[in-house]
Amino acid sequence: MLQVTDLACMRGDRLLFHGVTLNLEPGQMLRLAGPNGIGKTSMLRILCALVHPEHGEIRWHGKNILKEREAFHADVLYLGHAASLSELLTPLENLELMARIACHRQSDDKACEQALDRIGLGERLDLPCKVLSAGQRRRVGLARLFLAADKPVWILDEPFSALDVRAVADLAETLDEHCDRGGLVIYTTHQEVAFRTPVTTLDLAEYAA
Amino acid sequence: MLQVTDLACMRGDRLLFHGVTLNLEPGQMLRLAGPNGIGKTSMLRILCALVHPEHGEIRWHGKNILKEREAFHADVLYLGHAASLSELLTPLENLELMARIACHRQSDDKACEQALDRIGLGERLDLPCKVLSAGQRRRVGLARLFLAADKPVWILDEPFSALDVRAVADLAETLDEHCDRGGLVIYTTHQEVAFRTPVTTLDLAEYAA
Amino acid sequence: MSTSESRFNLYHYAAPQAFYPVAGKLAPIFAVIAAALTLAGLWIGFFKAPTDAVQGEVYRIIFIHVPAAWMSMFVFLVMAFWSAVGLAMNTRLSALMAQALAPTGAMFCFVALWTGALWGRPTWGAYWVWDARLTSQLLLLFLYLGYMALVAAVDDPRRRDKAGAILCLVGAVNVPIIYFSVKWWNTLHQGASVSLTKAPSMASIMLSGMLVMALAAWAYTIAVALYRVRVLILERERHADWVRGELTRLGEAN
Amino acid sequence: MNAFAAILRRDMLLAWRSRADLLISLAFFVIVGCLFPFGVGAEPNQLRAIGPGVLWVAALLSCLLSLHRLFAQDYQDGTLEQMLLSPDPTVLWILAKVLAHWLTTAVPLLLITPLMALMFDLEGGAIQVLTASLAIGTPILSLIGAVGAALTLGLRGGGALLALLVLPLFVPVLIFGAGSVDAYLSGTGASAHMLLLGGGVLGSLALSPVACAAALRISTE
Amino acid sequence: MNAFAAILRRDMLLAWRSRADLLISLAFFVIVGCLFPFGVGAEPNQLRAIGPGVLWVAALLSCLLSLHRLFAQDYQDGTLEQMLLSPDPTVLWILAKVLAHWLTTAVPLLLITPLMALMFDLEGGAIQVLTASLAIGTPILSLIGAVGAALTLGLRGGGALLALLVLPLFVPVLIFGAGSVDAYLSGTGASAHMLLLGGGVLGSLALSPVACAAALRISTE
Amino acid sequence: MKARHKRLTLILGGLLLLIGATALVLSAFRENLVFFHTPTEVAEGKAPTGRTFRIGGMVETGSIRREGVEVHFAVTDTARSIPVVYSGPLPDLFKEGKGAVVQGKLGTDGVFAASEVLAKHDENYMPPEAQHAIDQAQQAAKTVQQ
Ligand code: HEM
Ligand SMILES: Nc1ncnc2c1ncn2[C@@H]1O[C@H](COP(=O)(O)OP(=O)(O)OP(=O)(O)O)[C@@H](O)[C@H]1O
Ligand SMILES: Nc1ncnc2c1ncn2[C@@H]1O[C@H](COP(=O)(O)OP(=O)(O)OP(=O)(O)O)[C@@H](O)[C@H]1O
Ligand SMILES: [Mg+2]
Ligand SMILES: [Mg+2]
Repeated sequence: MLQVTDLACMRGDRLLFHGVTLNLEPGQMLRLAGPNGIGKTSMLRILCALVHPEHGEIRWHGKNILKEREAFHADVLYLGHAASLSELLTPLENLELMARIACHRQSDDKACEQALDRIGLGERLDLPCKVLSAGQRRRVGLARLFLAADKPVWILDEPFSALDVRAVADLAETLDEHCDRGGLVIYTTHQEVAFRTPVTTLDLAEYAA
Repeated sequence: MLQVTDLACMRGDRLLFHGVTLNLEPGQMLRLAGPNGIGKTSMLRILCALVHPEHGEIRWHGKNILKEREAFHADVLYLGHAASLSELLTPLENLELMARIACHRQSDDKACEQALDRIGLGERLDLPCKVLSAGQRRRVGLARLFLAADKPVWILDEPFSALDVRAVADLAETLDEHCDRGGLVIYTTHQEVAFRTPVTTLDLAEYAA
Repeated sequence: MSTSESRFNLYHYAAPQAFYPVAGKLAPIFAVIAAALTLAGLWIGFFKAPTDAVQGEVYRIIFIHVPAAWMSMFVFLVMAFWSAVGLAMNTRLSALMAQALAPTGAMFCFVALWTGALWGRPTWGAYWVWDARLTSQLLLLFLYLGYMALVAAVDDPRRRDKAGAILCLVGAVNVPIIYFSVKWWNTLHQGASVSLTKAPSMASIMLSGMLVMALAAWAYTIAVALYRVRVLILERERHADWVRGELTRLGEAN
Repeated sequence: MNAFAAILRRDMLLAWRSRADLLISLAFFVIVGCLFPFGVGAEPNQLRAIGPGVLWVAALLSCLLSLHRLFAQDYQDGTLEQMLLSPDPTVLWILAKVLAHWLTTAVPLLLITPLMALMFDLEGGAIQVLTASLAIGTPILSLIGAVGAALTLGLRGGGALLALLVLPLFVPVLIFGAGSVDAYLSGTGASAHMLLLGGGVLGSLALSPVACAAALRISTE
Repeated sequence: MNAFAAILRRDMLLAWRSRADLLISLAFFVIVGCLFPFGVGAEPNQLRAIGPGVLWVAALLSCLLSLHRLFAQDYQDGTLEQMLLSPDPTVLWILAKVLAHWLTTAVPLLLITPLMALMFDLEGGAIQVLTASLAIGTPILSLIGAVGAALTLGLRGGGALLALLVLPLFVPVLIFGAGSVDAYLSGTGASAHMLLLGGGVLGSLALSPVACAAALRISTE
Repeated sequence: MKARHKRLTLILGGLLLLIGATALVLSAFRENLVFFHTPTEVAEGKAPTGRTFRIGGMVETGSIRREGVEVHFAVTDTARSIPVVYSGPLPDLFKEGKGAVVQGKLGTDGVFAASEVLAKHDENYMPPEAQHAIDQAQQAAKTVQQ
């Protein structure tokens, strides 16, 4: 489904990793591992076509993602380090905007409210995101997961950071469900989190230059 | 040493917690716990006199910290959620600036370089902080700990987030050492981290309004 | 780490709550005084006071222009006073007082500018000149507008109070400049007719009309400020029990 | 069109959220306009001569001040990344952002321009020409400015030098915009100037979103 | 003094790292200045009459444009918080920041002012007076502006709100600054204006850091 | 203690600055900052030549003379007087013996060509009868003096 061939990534004049070859199938869960600064975030951004790789290519259903960018983006959900929130908008408004931009199947008020409720922000709907706590901001972004069941590929950069223990368990369950329904999850984290789905780990340190 | 009396915190028109009374002694390690949004960050900011509490007072060596702000700040090191880095400066320049501002005893080039080396950024000295990875940015901030042995109070907001497993263990050891030499550490985290020093936990959920 | 019983009382600053009913009682009284004085002042000004020897009838703008100009400066000083009190003593009510006064001050400032311009045309021969008095008065209007914009732009109540207070204190330097501008510089605007240091250079009946109007402006300002501060108090303390009670009472009254 | 509508709506909402904001940028325009009489002195003939130029400069500045915010916020909080990941064409939502920018900053200025022009003692016909030139000229500023804003995102050195090139691009707009009033007053008629400005709008409408999209991709890489 | 020196050094370093920003505000000054001969028509008498005013307005605006950057970046990345936690007196490092702002934005303008003044056909003595008035007047702008920047930190529409707040306080500076050249040309001599500006510098030097410190504490709360 | 020391120095420094500021401002006011120049200043050559400026003073009694659209009059500060020529509407309060501020250029012939004339009145307000009484009193005083 998602084929990565001989991928290499360079930042500045430093080669971060090279020779990464992968073949990811539906229902799989891939964890990118490795110490700080090894290139996990860089790799995720390459995987969703935000950054050009130094070498190698990525094919989605056989098509190069850089060439068929818009078609690929219709199938991908990416949550980066940053929360992607407009400080002055409420969680609901932010979520709706994101859902619309990403063309999620469900993006109406109702669905968004439910998603926020499930992520545990039900009562904070009318505050601007600026005043939310670190964990609450993270949750607003994560609420998109409940609207994006139709996007097969989820790419998540440290989704567990700033979350409290309850929320970590809930999120793990959500990711498991996505794999159950045939989705593909690629994520990074430095925490140990337990999943039902078997996790493939790619240790980038092995590919470091 | 640090006495907190009947502290209450209000954000917007919401009372976050109230009635927190504490007495912290040298060598103690205090963990603020509680779910996302309960008010941990807010409490830390009150503890270092960045925010006025709604009620109650905090005394350091018997003196109200809001009245004797400068004397108190000479004894405190605070690392917040945000990394406090200037994107365009190198780690070394950033660290030096912070050390100077905070009037750390050691703030010369040499000491800063050593500190960065100990935190594992030895080879990244000439890059602007903008291009560093999340964990590396965090480390630049944490490097200050090695320069601040003379500041008795360390207040750390989620210091472990974004760090890899090795770094987490190292940091825990550093905090332990600070307690050993009679320092006081107040921190929050959602991860489980093992310390040598016995940790007092204050669950803010018990004081929630 | 004791979970000691908290003596914490959320709305322990009783001042706004205590002041609310007082303001409610005083406001109508001042409103009535203002109305009465205005009528009296206008009557003196337009029927009793004689024509001016130089300017003829047009000088009667004085009965509006001067009280408005005085008030516009004075209100800013009062706002600065409340701001200083608020910053120094950390009382909530004082910032609310300053905020309640601002629109009235801006209104008077605008009126002074407007009537001054209208008056300038027939007397000086120009609506507007850039002399020191007129320029500094225009700046006062901008300061009022800036204050109101700043207060409106800040969401957090505590920050709003303090930010407004600082602007107020900084802006207050303009007021003495307005007042003394006619002394310090050659201006087209006339010098003071009434001052503490010399006898008024004005027929006494004219003077009394002007003073009555000035008192009316005072009473009006106080009344409006009290009404407005009541609204601000309700808004600020909307989660307190007593406000809920008050709101239901108001709701039933309608 | 999903992203276009959503982003237009969001940007308008952000502007609406702080209703005072529109008033503030208006006040800025007014105050900058008032500054020139302070600095230059207030002789009516002189005021009349510099009036159109001053108002054009004031409009340009107020546009410039707000342009800075066009992408910066979205870039910093990561929203821009998400927009670039949208399955909808990039140029579409860039147009949405530029349109929202123009609607919230330029249109209020247009409404108050006649009043300001009166302050500078301009006469009726000149006021109409001035307002028209602003109405046609300001979209060019927003469009060109967007490219500059995209280029200056996060880049420094070479990229920011390119941004310097954008400021000079504003100058022709200014010259023709302010010049149109002079042309009208001198009796030659302003239509040539207006046509030029109109051409500018169409040209920049065609080119700037594409350039902007490319610039954004580079800036976020 | 630890913090003062460190922050001054850092801000200068940052300015150097992002030289393009400096160039932009310099370019802005030059462009606003150059625009007038275009917009107003190049009649020497008129140019000479409006020259000092235009250059003063341009300098004021270019200062205003850079003011919002004074604390914004530090606020967003949390450095400001750390500065507020410094054991050194707050007013000291605020002075360092303001000084750095003045050195990096106003001084380049001062250096280029004589050139610009030649464009407006001013004569030697007038150029000297103009440059001197700018040299004494711009620190006031930076000092007062810092208070405005601190007050509007993190507010939406910050740039425009900032302009609205500080412009009334800038206007007297502008009047006396531009007025000094007139006074010189009219033969009365500019010394009274200079003395007033000097008084303004000392007064704002005494008051503005205190107000600024208070404003920063509120804004970061 | 050290912190208190620092604070004291800062407060002292601030006070010194403020004192300096007041001193400068006060000495500035001893020089003149003007909306208009007086005829004496003009006569002494303190006013600009070849540029627009304003002169202020009294309209000299008996000096107003109309020639077609042009009005000729003189502005005086009792010591000196400057002849002025102007064409255009005059404010109602423009009268002989009353204050006026005129804007324009001083010609080489010593005649001030005005582009704008403003009336300046003083701070006295009184009914016509009182004014009349005062005028008469002054007249009487003058006669007595003579
Ligand atoms: C737009 C134009 C004008 C503005 C902004 C203005 C502003 C002011 C201000 C601020 C004051 C109060 C200051 C004080 O008490 O000394 C004042 C007072 C006064 N103004 Fe005006 N004025 C304007 C035009 C005029 C005109 C055209 C006249 C008369 C022809 C006039 C006559 C007076 C008088 C009589 C006072 C009272 C002075 C006193 O007794 O203290 N003003 N004006
Ligand atoms: N211009 C450059 N020159 C040299 N190295 C660079 C440059 N830009 C980025 N890098 C390096 O590239 C790496 C980027 O790492 P990335 O953010 O992908 O790490 P990561 O694996 O996500 O780390 P973390 O666990 O801390 O999030 C960093 O080590 C950074 O120092
Ligand atoms: N203006 C406001 N009105 C109501 N609630 C507010 C306002 N501002 C902040 N809050 C709330 O105050 C709380 C601040 O929490 P704080 O950042 O201290 O949480 P935290 O315990 O650090 O959480 P986390 O674990 O997510 O970091 C949040 O719940 C936030 O929603
Ligand atoms: Mg990463
Ligand atoms: Mg937190």
